[in-house]
Amino acid sequence: MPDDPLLDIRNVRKVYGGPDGLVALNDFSLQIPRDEPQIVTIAGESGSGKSTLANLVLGFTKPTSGQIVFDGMDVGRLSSREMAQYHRKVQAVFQDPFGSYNPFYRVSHVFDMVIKNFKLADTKAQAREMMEEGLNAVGLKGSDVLRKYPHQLSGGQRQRIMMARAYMVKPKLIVADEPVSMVDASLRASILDVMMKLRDEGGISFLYVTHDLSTAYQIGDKIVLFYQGTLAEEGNVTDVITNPKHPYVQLLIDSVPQADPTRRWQGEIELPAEEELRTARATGCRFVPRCPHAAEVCKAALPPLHPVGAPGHRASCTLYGPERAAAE
Amino acid sequence: MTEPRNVVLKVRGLSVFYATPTGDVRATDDASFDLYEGETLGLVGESGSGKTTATSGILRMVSSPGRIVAGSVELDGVDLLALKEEDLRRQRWSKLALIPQGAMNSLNPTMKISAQIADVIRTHTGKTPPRDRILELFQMVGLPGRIHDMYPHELSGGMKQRVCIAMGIALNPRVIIADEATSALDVVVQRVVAQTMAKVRDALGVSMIMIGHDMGLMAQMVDRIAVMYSGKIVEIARVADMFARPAHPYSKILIDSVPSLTQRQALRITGGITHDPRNPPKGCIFQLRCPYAAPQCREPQPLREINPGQLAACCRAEEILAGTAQAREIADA
Amino acid sequence: MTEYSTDDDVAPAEHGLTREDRRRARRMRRFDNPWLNPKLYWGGGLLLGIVLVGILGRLLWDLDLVFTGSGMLKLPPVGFENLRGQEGTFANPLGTDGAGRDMLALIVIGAPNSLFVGLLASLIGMSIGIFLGFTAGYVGGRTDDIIRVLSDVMITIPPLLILVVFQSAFGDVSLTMMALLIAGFVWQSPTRLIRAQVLSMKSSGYVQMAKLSGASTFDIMFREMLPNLIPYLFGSFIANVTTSIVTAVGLEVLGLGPQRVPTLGRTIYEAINAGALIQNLWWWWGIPTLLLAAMFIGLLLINLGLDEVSNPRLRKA
Amino acid sequence: MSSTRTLALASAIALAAGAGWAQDRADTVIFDLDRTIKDPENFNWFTPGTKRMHGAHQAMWEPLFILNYGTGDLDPWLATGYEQNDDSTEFTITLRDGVEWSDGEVFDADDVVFSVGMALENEEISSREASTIRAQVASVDKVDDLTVRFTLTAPNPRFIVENFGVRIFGSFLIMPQHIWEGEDPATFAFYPPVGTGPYTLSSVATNRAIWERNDDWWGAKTGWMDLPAPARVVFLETGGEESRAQLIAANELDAAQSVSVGTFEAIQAQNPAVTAWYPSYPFAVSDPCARQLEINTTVAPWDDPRMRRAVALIIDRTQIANVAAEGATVPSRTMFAQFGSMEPFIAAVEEAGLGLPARADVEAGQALLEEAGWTRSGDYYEKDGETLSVDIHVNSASTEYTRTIDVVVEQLQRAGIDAKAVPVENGVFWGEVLPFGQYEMTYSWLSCGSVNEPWASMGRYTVDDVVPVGERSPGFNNTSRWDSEAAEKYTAIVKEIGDKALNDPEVPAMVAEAYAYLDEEMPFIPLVQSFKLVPFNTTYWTGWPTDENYYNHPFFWWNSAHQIIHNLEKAE
Amino acid sequence: MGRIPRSYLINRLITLFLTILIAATLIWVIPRLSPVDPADIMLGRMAAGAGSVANADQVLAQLRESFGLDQPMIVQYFKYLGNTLLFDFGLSTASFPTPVSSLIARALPWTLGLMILSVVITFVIGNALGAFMVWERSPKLVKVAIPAAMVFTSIPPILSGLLLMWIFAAQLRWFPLTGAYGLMVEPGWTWDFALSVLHHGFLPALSIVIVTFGFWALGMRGLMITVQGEDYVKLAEAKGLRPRYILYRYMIRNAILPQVTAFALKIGLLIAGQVLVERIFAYNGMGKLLYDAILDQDFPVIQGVSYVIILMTALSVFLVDLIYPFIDPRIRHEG
Repeated sequence: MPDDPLLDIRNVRKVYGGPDGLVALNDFSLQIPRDEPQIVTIAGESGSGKSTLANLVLGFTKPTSGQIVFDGMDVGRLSSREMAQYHRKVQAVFQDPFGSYNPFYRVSHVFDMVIKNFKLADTKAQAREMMEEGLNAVGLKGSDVLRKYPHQLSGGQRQRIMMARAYMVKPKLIVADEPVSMVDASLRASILDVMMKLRDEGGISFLYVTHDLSTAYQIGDKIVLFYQGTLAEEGNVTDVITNPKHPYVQLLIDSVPQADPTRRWQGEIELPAEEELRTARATGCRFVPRCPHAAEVCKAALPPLHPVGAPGHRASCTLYGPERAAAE
Repeated sequence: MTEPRNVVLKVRGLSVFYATPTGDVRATDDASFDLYEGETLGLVGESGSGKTTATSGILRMVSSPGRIVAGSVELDGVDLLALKEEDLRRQRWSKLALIPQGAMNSLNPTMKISAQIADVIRTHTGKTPPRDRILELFQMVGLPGRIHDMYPHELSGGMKQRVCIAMGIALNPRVIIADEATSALDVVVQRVVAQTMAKVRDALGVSMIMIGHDMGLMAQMVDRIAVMYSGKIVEIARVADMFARPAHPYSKILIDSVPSLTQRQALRITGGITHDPRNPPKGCIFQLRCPYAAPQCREPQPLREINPGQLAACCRAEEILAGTAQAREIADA
Repeated sequence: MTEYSTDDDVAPAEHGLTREDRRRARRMRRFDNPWLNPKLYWGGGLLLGIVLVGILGRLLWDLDLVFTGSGMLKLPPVGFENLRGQEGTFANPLGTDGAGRDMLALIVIGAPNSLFVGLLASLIGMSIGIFLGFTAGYVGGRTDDIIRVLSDVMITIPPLLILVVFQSAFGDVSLTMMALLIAGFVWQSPTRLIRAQVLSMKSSGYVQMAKLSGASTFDIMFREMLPNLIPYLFGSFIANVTTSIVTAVGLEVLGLGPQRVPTLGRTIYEAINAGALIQNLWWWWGIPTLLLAAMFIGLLLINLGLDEVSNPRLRKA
Repeated sequence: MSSTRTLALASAIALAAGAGWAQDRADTVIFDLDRTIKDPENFNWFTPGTKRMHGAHQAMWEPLFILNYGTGDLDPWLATGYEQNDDSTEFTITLRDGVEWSDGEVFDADDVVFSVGMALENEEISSREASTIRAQVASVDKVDDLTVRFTLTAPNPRFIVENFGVRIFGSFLIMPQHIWEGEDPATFAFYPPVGTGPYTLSSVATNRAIWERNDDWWGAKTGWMDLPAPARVVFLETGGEESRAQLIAANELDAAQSVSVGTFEAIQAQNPAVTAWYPSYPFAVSDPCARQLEINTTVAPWDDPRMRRAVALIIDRTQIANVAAEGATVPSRTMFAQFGSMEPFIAAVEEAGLGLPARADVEAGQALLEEAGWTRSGDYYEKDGETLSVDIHVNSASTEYTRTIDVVVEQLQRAGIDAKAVPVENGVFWGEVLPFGQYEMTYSWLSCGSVNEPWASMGRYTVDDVVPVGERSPGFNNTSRWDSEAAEKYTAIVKEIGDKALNDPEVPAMVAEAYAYLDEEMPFIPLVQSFKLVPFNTTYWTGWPTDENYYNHPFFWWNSAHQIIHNLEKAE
Repeated sequence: MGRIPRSYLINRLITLFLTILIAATLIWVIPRLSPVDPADIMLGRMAAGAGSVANADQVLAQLRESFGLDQPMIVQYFKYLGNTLLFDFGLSTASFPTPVSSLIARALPWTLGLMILSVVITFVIGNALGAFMVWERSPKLVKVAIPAAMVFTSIPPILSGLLLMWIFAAQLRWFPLTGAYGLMVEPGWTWDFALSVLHHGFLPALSIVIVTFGFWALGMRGLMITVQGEDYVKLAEAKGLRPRYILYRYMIRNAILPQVTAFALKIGLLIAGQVLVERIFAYNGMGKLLYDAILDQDFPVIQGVSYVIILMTALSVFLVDLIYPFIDPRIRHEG
């Protein structure tokens, strides 16, 4: 299994705006195994680099350095024809279910495009059957939605149709970029449920990009947490959520408002002024200005990933490595 | 639990309709509730539920094609909806302040931060506030003094939101309405801002209405909670009661849909279809999506007291509380 | 403070509707379709009217009356009397100008000519704009820089001046030539607009979806992006028609522009030169001015309508 | 701002600006100026670009003589008379005694000799009058303080009228030696200017010049002439027909530049005090440049005189007068401008059975075409499979020009000639089309020149001036390139006329003899007289020149306007 | 905001320079594409005035020399560029030998005066109308003003000028018919003169104002509607601020910003539109100068006037770009 992963992200780095520009993603590596479909959660605040990663995996931007290899293809070096082939295997669902539709066309356009360009069907009837099948997988009927315009559907419906579209391509990986953050709470479950179903029944892996740790905890298998373009902590989702190690992740999980009036936030936290955050981008651990455990050694270099218990559970923090002890 | 408290804001039968060529959309329909002195009331609902419209109604700021059809909003016994425009203007902010949603766009981009706080003070007190007063307000919400001469675009989202809080408390109002005040922020910043808000609220003893869709945040912040669905208030209860034993099926769905961070559990999916807002079903507004819909739901469902302090608009509330309600007793219409 | 939205998360219920309900729903959809905009129709109607004057006039009226001396001089429209006490006749229902040309024939030929210059100039300008705008927005980089600086520079140069220089140097030009010249100055704003729109659309969800669906660059540009640009393109086109007509009329009123082809501007120029105002020959300058006004109001209404199509906020106000 | 307040403000400003002006108005005469005074502080008339029609040569600089268009005589002004030798190569002018410059210096023969000398010695001064002097004068001498003698390079009986008689527009103006001495005549600005006239410059800006009466004027002192009645003369730029019409209707202008008949009627309807040359239709006076259709005689088929005559017969000149000039002018009887002083020559031509009828004779014209081998087939005449067609170039600067050609084109079309108008820019027309012969036919007025004798016009079509197409016609003469046997005979007679004295009784007969060749071959077709409808306002001033009060023509922008100003009287 | 980064300044200066260079080249090249020899035109004009010219060839050669037409094109071009930069546009052909620069110098103040007067009035009235049209509290009358305003916009300025002249000068006699100041008023720094200039400038300015304010009104309306929907305006209302204060400080202040840029761009067009108005009112500014030059085919003057107008436009755009950050704190100059 580790020999030939489905998706292999190798030391990928993305810098915007020249060599001294903003480091959106810093030397990141990740593997998704081929024969064990997973929902891998990529989590972090806005600006943490998680959307950059999604765009890199989808081939929308090219890495500044490093490689993304999918099924033997180097995603950063695909010709436009190869890119189309690649997209047969890697699909996406985006945050804004409305924006994903071209308002000029009826809903069926999103299916027609895929069928036409990927030559999925030979006849109209076959195409129709495929659409129906895809829609059934997300609990919708073609006659209800296909002839409508996107604005005539509800947000939940729109997002489920997007799932159906991705499913119809029968990809091996779906990048789901915040698929539920713009959907009402009472409808979220139906979309998350589709994701789990596609993983379990369709054998499709997901890169689930989100800022919402709760849903990640509910459906995810593995989780990767970013802080300002750097990986803070990764591991099995249960391990990370129930037993966070990185001070940032701890703060993050502590800050999620619990739907339980008896368990309210304890204590107050301070936010540093913006300037300090900005200067912190240069070297060392990005979290230093806000970290209660910050030490000089944290400013020297970006801490490597240290194993912190359960297999695969690792955190980028000097608290768990030898450098801290050495410094003290 | 039943200590007698003063009602600061009394909303009765507030209805705000939006005109369309084919009839009115009942964005807020016959909403009634009380806000007690010093308490925080949560107003939750999903998009389109009418919670923001209700706020506009309370502030009497409904813009065309909407209009306030009926109701009264009594602030300390004065009906805001009946006031002359100039009198209403004087009441605004000095009595009833607003912390808006999306502070990103709620500050005038061409005015300095301090000027935007100063102008409201000057308008209502007739005096230009000294610099110290502004700095004091900044301090209360944890903002550095150096932003005094800055422009909004120079601040981060969290800071702007705190500027709005500082602005809201500038005149020690009786009531503050916080409309989704933290929903655009990242989790950690959201917590900081929400806690700042709570701290200021407690320090000033001001009453507050928090509008939002995040049940988690409500659980953290409010004393009582009102749930809206499609323009109607379907349940009002103390926050503990609401989370422990919701009496309205929609409240129950909302609470159940919040994913937990403490235990993994199967996702609970609600079916049914939302109705056309221009053409609501007769009777209970929720019947098309309700898992417990029954023939008697075709009758209008007024808000009624189920338990002391807990009101719900459901004929089967008792059954639901008792856990004996049978699912889906009518076929889809 | 979001506005109350009726189109998010609310799917119209389609069940159990009576026929009356369905009819109402249909009407509602028409309201929801922004293209069914009264301003658009009134504006379009006005322009169509002018085109109709051109077409019907050619069929029903003797256009040879446009020649000098084809009627009495300075005859008033039917039902009026001029300073010399002559009354209008049905031979020249709108009167004649100072050279005895029939006003109706002048207008039948002149009004469509003026519109033609505007439309042609704008069409050419738009084509250049679409090409350069898409190139700049989609290709980006150095190409984008060059196009942007060029259009910035050209926006600064007042077209009328260059045209004045050109016309003084060359004398008579044809309508088409004038349209071509004007076109050289109306491509900048569509270029800018399209470039900006293409840039923002490039990262939009549906363009990404199209990429993910294996769509070619051509498909993305012309099947995904272009249809959504239609309101903007159309709006920009209409605005450019207005600019082009204003520029053309400006030249004509200066006595430049085509010398021999009747246009509204040329007619006004001749009227003014001949002292039509003091002679109370109101039909001579008034009728072309009125037609120009109708043309501009038509264009304005279309533009306002288009604004409302692409910006729903305007629909209320 | 409320409308009442606007009104109040407006009237307040109006009052402030207008105070005190009302009584001055009655003493002021305001003339129309149809152009901007580009360089108001330059009074060097030697440089091109007219720097004198804003009053300088109407009120300040006086000519030696003024040609009277009614009588054909030269009215003496600064000069009292002249004598010439038999072969017209030597002219002696006698100056008036007692003339003074406005700065008090005496005007005498030295000034004349000095001024002419400047023109002779400075090649670079290029005003038309100066270059004419340079071309004609061999030397100039002072005989005594009041006598000057000119020796010419060639015989020229018209020397005085051409150069010092205000024949057309201006005359060679004498400048004060005591100021110009030592200055470079090409660059000297001559500001403030000095002249001998009864007015001195009071103020000048780009849009107006104001002249105040010099009550110490020499003419009044010597008793030669009374002081003119207006205390002040203003030349005001008006800007276009519409505004000049409104100004004169509103009594803010006393004399306006030419307007159209319709405009004049409208002015009169508003203000009956406004008059013109004739009290009623057609109102206008003739201009010295009659209009004609110039034909390039080198281009087939128009190299055939029959073809040219055919066109002349087809054209209905009365319709041109009615449509293009709104009836304000008449068809030309001959090539000459129809002034009183030209009448003997015109009559001589007509008596010889020459000249053109007012109406067309299309059939006769068509017969000529057929005689030349053309046959009508459908709309047009054809010969050897070619349609008979002609391009007529027309200067697009004025609607009068384009309209006339429109009418001509229509007439030719109806008669079976596929004529087409080719409008060209003013500069192209004068710069390329006319002088280089780049046309088939064109609308022009190149037989312009004669106002009291026939030679000036006739002399422009001699074979001496023929150049091939593509070369510049000298002085715009004979642009038709008329060069045939007839033309040579014509030239011989015209040369003879040129050598005769101005009022030699043999001349009319010779004119008729020469005209026969012209009439036979038609290198150009006289069309209509040109007209000037010059409105005068009698509200404040009377004594304007009219047909009944014909002391001279009414062109107040000419050097002859001194006469008009002296004739003005305050209205009762 | 505030400080202008050098790279931005350099960038803008390059654009400015390019604009001027391209414009200067265009107005030089275009007349030379024409088949007509400018010296011939000059001679032709002499002939047009008098019917004939003596010594034509000699005069022509002289003219060619004085206009430098005997030199190779490329030399002429660079000489032209060099001279133009120094505001030396050569000699007018129509009023030879007056330098074009002195003609422009004499006309420029009048045009600037009239333009500033009309532009400021138009800008203020147009934007105010546009703002009031959107403002909820403005009277109904204002809200129907826009179609009326747009009718005027379709009128060529020359007609509006003539109509105004007809009504207010010829019929009502409130204002003078022509000129830039009273006949008997001497130019100078006196009250009489100033009043006279205002009195004379009113109608020309008004005829420009009534045909252009609709443009601003319409633009402002669109901007105001956008601003009206902004959250900060709604919050301002919730703050109980006085409506007028909201209108000025929160709405107009933000809506007007793009209009300022448009203003700079419009300056060139305004002068072009002023040409005919100046002509009919005999107002001796650049417009009149240009108009006469067109009639006279006086290319040095046409070039000079065009160049100055383009320079003014380019400079005003440049200046507005530079000061923009001071009026809109959101904008930062990017390098």
